[in-house]
Amino acid sequence: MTGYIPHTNEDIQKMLDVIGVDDIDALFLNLPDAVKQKGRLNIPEGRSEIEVLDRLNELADKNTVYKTIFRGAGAYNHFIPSVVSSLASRSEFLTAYTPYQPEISQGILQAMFEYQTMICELTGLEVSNASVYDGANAAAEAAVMCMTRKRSDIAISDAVNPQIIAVLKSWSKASGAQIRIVPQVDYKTDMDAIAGIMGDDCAALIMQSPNYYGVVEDMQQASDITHDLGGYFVASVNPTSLMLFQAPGEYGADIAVGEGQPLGNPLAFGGPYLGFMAATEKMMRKLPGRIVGQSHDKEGRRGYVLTLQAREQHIRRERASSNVCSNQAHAALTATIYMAAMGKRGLYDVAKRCYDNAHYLKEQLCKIDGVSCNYHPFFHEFMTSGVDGKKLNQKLSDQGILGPFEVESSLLWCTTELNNKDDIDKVVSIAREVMT
Amino acid sequence: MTGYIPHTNEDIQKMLDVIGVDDIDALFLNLPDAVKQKGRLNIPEGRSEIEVLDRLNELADKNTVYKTIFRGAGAYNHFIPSVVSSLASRSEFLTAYTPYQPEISQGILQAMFEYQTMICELTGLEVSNASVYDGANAAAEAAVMCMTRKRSDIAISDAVNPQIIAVLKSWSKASGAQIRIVPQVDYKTDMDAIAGIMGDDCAALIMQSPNYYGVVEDMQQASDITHDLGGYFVASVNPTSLMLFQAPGEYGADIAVGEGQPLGNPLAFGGPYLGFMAATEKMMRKLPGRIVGQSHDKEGRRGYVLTLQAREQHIRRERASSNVCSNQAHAALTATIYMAAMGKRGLYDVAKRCYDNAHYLKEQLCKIDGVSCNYHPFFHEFMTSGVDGKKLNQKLSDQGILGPFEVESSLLWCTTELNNKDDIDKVVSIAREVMT
Amino acid sequence: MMKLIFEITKEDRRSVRLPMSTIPSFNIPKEYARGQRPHLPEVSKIDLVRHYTALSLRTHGVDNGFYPLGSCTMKYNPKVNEKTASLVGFTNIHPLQSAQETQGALELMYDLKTMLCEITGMYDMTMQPAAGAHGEWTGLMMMKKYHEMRGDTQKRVILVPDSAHGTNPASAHVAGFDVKSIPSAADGGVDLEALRDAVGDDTAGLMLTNPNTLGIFESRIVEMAKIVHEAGGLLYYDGANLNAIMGQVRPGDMGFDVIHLNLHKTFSTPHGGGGPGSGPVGCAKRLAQFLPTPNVEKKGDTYFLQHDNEDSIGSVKSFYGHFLTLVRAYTYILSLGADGLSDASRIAVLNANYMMARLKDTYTVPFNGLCMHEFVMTAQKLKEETGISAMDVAKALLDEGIHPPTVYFPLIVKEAMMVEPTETESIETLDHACDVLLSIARIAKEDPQQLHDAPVTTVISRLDEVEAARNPILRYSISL
Amino acid sequence: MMKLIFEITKEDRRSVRLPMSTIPSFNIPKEYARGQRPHLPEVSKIDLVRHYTALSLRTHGVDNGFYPLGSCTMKYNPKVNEKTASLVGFTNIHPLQSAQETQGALELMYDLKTMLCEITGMYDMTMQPAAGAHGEWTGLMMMKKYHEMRGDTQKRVILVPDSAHGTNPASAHVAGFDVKSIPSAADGGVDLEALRDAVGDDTAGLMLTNPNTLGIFESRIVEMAKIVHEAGGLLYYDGANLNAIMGQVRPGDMGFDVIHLNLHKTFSTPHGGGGPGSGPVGCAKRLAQFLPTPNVEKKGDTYFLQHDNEDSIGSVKSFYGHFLTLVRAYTYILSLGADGLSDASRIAVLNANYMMARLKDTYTVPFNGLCMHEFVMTAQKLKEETGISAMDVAKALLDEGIHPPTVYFPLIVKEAMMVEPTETESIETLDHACDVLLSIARIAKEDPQQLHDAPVTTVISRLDEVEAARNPILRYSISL
Ligand SMILES: Cc1ncc(COP(=O)(O)O)c(C=O)c1O
Ligand SMILES: Cc1ncc(COP(=O)(O)O)c(C=O)c1O
Repeated sequence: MTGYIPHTNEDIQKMLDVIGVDDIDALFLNLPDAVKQKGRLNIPEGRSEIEVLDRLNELADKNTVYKTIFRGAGAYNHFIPSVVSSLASRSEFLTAYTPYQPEISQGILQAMFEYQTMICELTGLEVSNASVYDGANAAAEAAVMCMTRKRSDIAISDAVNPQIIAVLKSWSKASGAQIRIVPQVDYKTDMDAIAGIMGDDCAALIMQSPNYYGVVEDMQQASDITHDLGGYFVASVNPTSLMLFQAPGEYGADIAVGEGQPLGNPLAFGGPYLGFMAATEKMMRKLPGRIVGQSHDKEGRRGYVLTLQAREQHIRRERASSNVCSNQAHAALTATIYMAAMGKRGLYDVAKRCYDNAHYLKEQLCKIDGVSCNYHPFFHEFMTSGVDGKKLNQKLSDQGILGPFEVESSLLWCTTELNNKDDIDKVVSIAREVMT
Repeated sequence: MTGYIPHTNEDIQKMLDVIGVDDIDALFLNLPDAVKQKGRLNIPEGRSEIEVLDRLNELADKNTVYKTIFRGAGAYNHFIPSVVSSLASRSEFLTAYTPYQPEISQGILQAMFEYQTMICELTGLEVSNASVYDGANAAAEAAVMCMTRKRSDIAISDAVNPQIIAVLKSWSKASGAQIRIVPQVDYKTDMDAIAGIMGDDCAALIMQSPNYYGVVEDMQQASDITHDLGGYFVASVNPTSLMLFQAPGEYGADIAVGEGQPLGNPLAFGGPYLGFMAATEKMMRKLPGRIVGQSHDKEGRRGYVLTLQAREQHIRRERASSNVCSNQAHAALTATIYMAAMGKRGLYDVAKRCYDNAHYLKEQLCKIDGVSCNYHPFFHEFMTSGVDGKKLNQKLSDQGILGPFEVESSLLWCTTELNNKDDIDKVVSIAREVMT
Repeated sequence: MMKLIFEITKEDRRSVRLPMSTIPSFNIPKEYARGQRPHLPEVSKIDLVRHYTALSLRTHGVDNGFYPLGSCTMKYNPKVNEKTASLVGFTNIHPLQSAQETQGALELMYDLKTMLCEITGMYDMTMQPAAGAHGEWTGLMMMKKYHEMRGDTQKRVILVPDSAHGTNPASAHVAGFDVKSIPSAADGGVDLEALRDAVGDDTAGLMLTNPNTLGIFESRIVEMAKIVHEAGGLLYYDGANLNAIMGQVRPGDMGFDVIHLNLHKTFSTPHGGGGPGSGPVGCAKRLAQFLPTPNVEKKGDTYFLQHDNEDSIGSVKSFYGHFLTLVRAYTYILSLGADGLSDASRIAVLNANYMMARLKDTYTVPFNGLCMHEFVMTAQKLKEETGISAMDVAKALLDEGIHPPTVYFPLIVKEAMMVEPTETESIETLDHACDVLLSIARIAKEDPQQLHDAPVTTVISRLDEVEAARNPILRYSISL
Repeated sequence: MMKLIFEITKEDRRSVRLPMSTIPSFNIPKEYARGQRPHLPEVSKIDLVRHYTALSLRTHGVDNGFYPLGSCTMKYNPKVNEKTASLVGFTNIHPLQSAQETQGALELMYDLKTMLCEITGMYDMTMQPAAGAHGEWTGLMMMKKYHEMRGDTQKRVILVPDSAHGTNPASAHVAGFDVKSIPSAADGGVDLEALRDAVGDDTAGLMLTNPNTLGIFESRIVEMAKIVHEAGGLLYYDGANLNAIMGQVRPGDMGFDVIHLNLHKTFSTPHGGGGPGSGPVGCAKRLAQFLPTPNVEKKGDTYFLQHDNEDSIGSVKSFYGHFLTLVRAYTYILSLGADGLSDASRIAVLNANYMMARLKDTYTVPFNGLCMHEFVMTAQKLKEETGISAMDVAKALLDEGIHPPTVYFPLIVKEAMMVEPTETESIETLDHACDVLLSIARIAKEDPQQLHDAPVTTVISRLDEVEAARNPILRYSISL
């Protein structure tokens, strides 16, 4: 037998005897002949592990790996302590599934409970689920949570990550709800436009801060406006930034969502990442996806279970408001261990280092003749214009540096704690070269 | 606090209070002032994990890693299935020590018991210990096992790996025993010389097969001669080769030793590897190092313990014949998992592939004008002469191939299952180029 | 009692540090600054390691024992998959690097989709969806768009057999369809008459997994396809059960127009305690234009992401899917190849039939005949006779180190236990599980209380789930 | 009962395959061919994984809980060490590649030896020895050679305190010396008078660990050194206890001429269930010429292996030492730096004194005063009063998930329990262990039988060790 099959020929014979058929083909007699597969699948023969590793190494080697990265735009190059993957890759965690049997799944359940607690702490909100697919889907799920018969349209700032807007638009086609775009001015949501666009029939406003361009938005003001209009305020946030900047709970957001990748998950060409969601207690029963709750056994021992399952698809079927089944458990576990490893002070240091590095870089870049910047508050990403992005990125690449992301004719820069002064000074001097 | 220390300042204060001293310095008052260290150690300041990884990556990158290797000479480039390190690196195995408390160490004890069984199976002998430092030290320990007051000298073939001979010589300086070298003729031990050299006062003859030059020796004959002279016969063997070639037990060896590296341990610039040792039951109580035995608990459940400890240094102290304490447990565990993963047939296939590849390579090389080979039976290593090694190795290196090892003016080639026909043909054609 | 990480936290403990920096500190503008810092844990390295190691030891995975959780395909997760998925050339590439710099990643995705298309008989495929349910939604949105583009605006109904997995009706609902349930026939398959009655002008499509959730192959699939297609509807294949049919029959050949796969089931990527999964969606040619953007394409020898596609339903996810999960599935398919995949299905079916044969006299099987890769049995009779429910049987299995089957699903079978052994389990493992199940049935008669009390060897006994839902405690309250 | 891998073996099962080969098959010469193939296991991948995973779960490591095994320094093993030791640039280099191709490896070894020399106050060092005992032997062989080269052939005696670790006298014996034991004084240190009496023309040297195995610093070390040196002997430092003194006092400055280190203790490389360790040997300048070959050296910016050294004792091992273990130790030293190493020792000493302070009223401490990084307490009084021995206490600790201290060592203390908490343990962990030990002492009085029966929570209870030694079963007998 090929593959990972333990059966010897004798085993197979013995099993066929017990079943009472002559051969394995007999087990497939229900398959209509007309559609049954005739030949072999047209895919290559199975390979040995040696060959498989050769092939995968060959593919991996075809990708350019940068040690120094100044690109973010939704995926962030953070340091992941070795301990995180050592622990997360324990095979018990990897090879378990959704903890339907809590008595032999207390470990993963407790880890999820810790995750929910950490997300609540980060966002300043009261309840969290155990993750959804990614930050964009988290935003879309949040939108669904806010919709009612009367208020089904969703307003979203044009300064939100375009991928989130795109996913939200795909989602909106399901319900026919309209997506109303609140314009931006100079990379910042136009606060004055919110009321006019939302009117009194919008379910929610979704804002992102720091937004796609890195700008820290005036979330308090946007939240107040939205609430005055009777809508829900949904904040899409970068988790790292919450160590420094106002938490959604502090400015009155009803729901906070975000992309959890920065919390210990690698860039990995875009996935798997995780979407986190937190909300006020009032919205608890509208949260989609898995939720872990605390309980106790007969002996009164504390334990954890999947709870509020009445919301979920397997119970509610076509009346469920979300279809989420498998979520991002392992990515959330990784985020949990990452947050525990970094700790309160460590994660603060990361955020502050991101911040300082970005501010230093911007300060230096803006000194270069011909480079223009805006002066909104920002976290670790910012825009510059005036530089030839193609040329700059080519030069940076030659030096082993992944440069900023080109957004139309401008550049979106990002720094994290993994950039240091030498790198930054080098980038600035290359930018200076390009400008002269 | 720096490093991996969990103490807060408060903790330290509390502990000092309980101890009843004012500060930590007070705990070091017993140290004579005259010798106490005054300043800081002159080593760099501690670095963050980011910096440490940078530095270690930098060092690793300075080494040339060859994908294709035709060099052996004591360290063999075998395929190690992913499952081996996944399992061996389970942190319970890594962070445990010698199983002094069997009740919480049944896992590692059982694995060692399995290891001993596998080594017995491979060597065809009756008892095995749980590993010693490496193949060379295993040979030296075997020599010690054979020595008596009357017979203390050790004969060893000149065709044994020179590193083993070197270590044996270092060992011999301890006891003053003489090492008598049995000469080789054309890379094979001179059978006719054995009797003359050993006489009737030699404790043992140590032979290696396949020997340093790859040649499969006539171990049966050597064993018979040795026994006729009243000496012990010690066989140093390559474990992989035992899938194809006569086992030490089959030709009557009293002790078999060898380097266990080929059993799933990486090249790793020479270590850690492991020395294995097996012997006849008669010599059981002379075996050095840790030995695991089967026992049972009160309820009659089968279990494993360190046994025959009366032989060991911690009981016998200056009357112990070996000082081994820490051994190569984890390398032996790795070897155990490797042998279980490869299995009876898999390891046979590896051995046969090594063999076929080497024979094909030799056949091809010997066809080249000016290359000379000998025609002794061999496993996966063989000698050629007539080629300019420096030149050849440079050319091979340019093609990403680590060529044969230069032994004086000849070349010692090795193939394993990781070499394929394309590689071999390429090497042959490069060799042909060099010869013209 | 196992402490929470917050309960071993101590102010000022820390375990990770950053390098020194020579960059000056910049102030955070006060009006945007956070008030109180979040109370994240503060623990030492050794306590961190012990804590999560201990949690892992309170978690049962495939590596710990048999896990015949029906519909979830808990097969062996090869370690080589983890090795390839951790290659730096995969883990450390930014999703917004140029195509030129990520040819290896794109080639892998393209190769994988080509092979998955071949396995399923589909024309094209997207790798974007994050899981099975997400794939369902994606596929349904494509179906919706298809009908819309043809002006078939009345096609608002998705038909779903009553045996279907909960995600099917839920996805249809979330995709904005109305859901109509189709009853099963006496043989466990879809009732053709009922299907004929249900289809109409409003039929957007039928969602089906085949074999269905009873583990029974819908042998009338060709007729079913005809009925639905004739009504202008589309056939959606829930690929959760592909493990039964690889190399035996292809959904495309059965008449399915859209399909999602669960890479975390059939293709051996680990389930990770509940995810991440990956739910690629394949489709017939006439639906290909609706696939989400971006999709990976090849031109000459070059791979690229096609972002422009006017008719696409748009993006369903950030970036391009669960890339590292794709790496694992790709590794698996390369390892098995055509014959290996076919063998996997054949032995999966053999294993299920073997267990069924050994158990069916004790635990009733509601539908006669052979099963495919899984089967449903019921504890109903047992319950009537002894009071022992499927849940009790499940808990008793825990005490033997065996993960129970899926219980109480599918909903159409009372006291259901859905058993999916998978092909990677040996006859010895199956025999042991059968022996245990048979002995539980005996104990049910002799000493039912013992089973009501189960599990007793676990770190905790049965938990009060009602209380948990009534008074939800969803986070630890950090008191300072 | 946990099966052996041989008991789950089945003919023809296999889990690893090689690539196809187009190379012809060559015959094995009959006269050399093996008769019967060895009966290695034949198991499937999933069974292999479950088997060794299950064995790991029956093994207690530092990651599972407190492990205060005296003299073994069971400190936290950083995960980053494992990461650096698995870099392909280290794992996949052949030891017989040229120096030019292995500059990174050589630089690491050179850097490491330089730092270790600085930490110990030694002039030069070899990385070759495989473990502590191997280092002892190596150092002793150097001492032997030193005397020989000076013509001091009468120097055949190594002095060893009666508190010394068993490897010290054993190594001296194996190195061909005679061993003379030196009694301890009332304060636990070496008795100076006894030492004076013992030294003589035949004194080759004194082996000592300082702090000694009682955890007591030999404060008369300067005098001791003088006595031995004046007799023409050398001072050997058993570095197993270096964890007490890094950055506080250097063996070289105390007068030691030769030293071995246990990288697997002080320098945090994992113990691996009993090894591999690593036992570098350092020495004063006058002994450097005797170091084993090859040794790593630097010339300009280039590192190389010096194979030629006429006076060397020769090789003590294949190749150059446990390279990957060196990588881990190097990673550790870089992480901690000068202050970190000093802190490690200071906190190790603090932790030991704290535990001793909490326990000494209950478990007698045979020698008064402060201890260094470990201390020895005794259950002797407890045994007299209650019948509960050190072994019983140890087994009772197992039931609490705590690895017991080293018991019955050093030999000079009856019912000894040697406690080494290490610096990586928090006050909470120490307090918990102290509470458990104190409660065991209480139970000893109230219900000694409970302790005689311990452990009860482990997978097996106390094993019959006598029987194991009397009728040794050292391998599984494969019956076919
Ligand atoms: C039949 C069936 N369909 C769909 C799904 C949903 O897949 P996922 O959990 O990946 O969203 C499942 C998973 O349990 C399933 O069993
Ligand atoms: C004091 C002392 N010396 C020497 C040794 C021997 O070290 P190794 O086990 O590495 O050979 C030990 C180890 O237990 C020890 O504690």
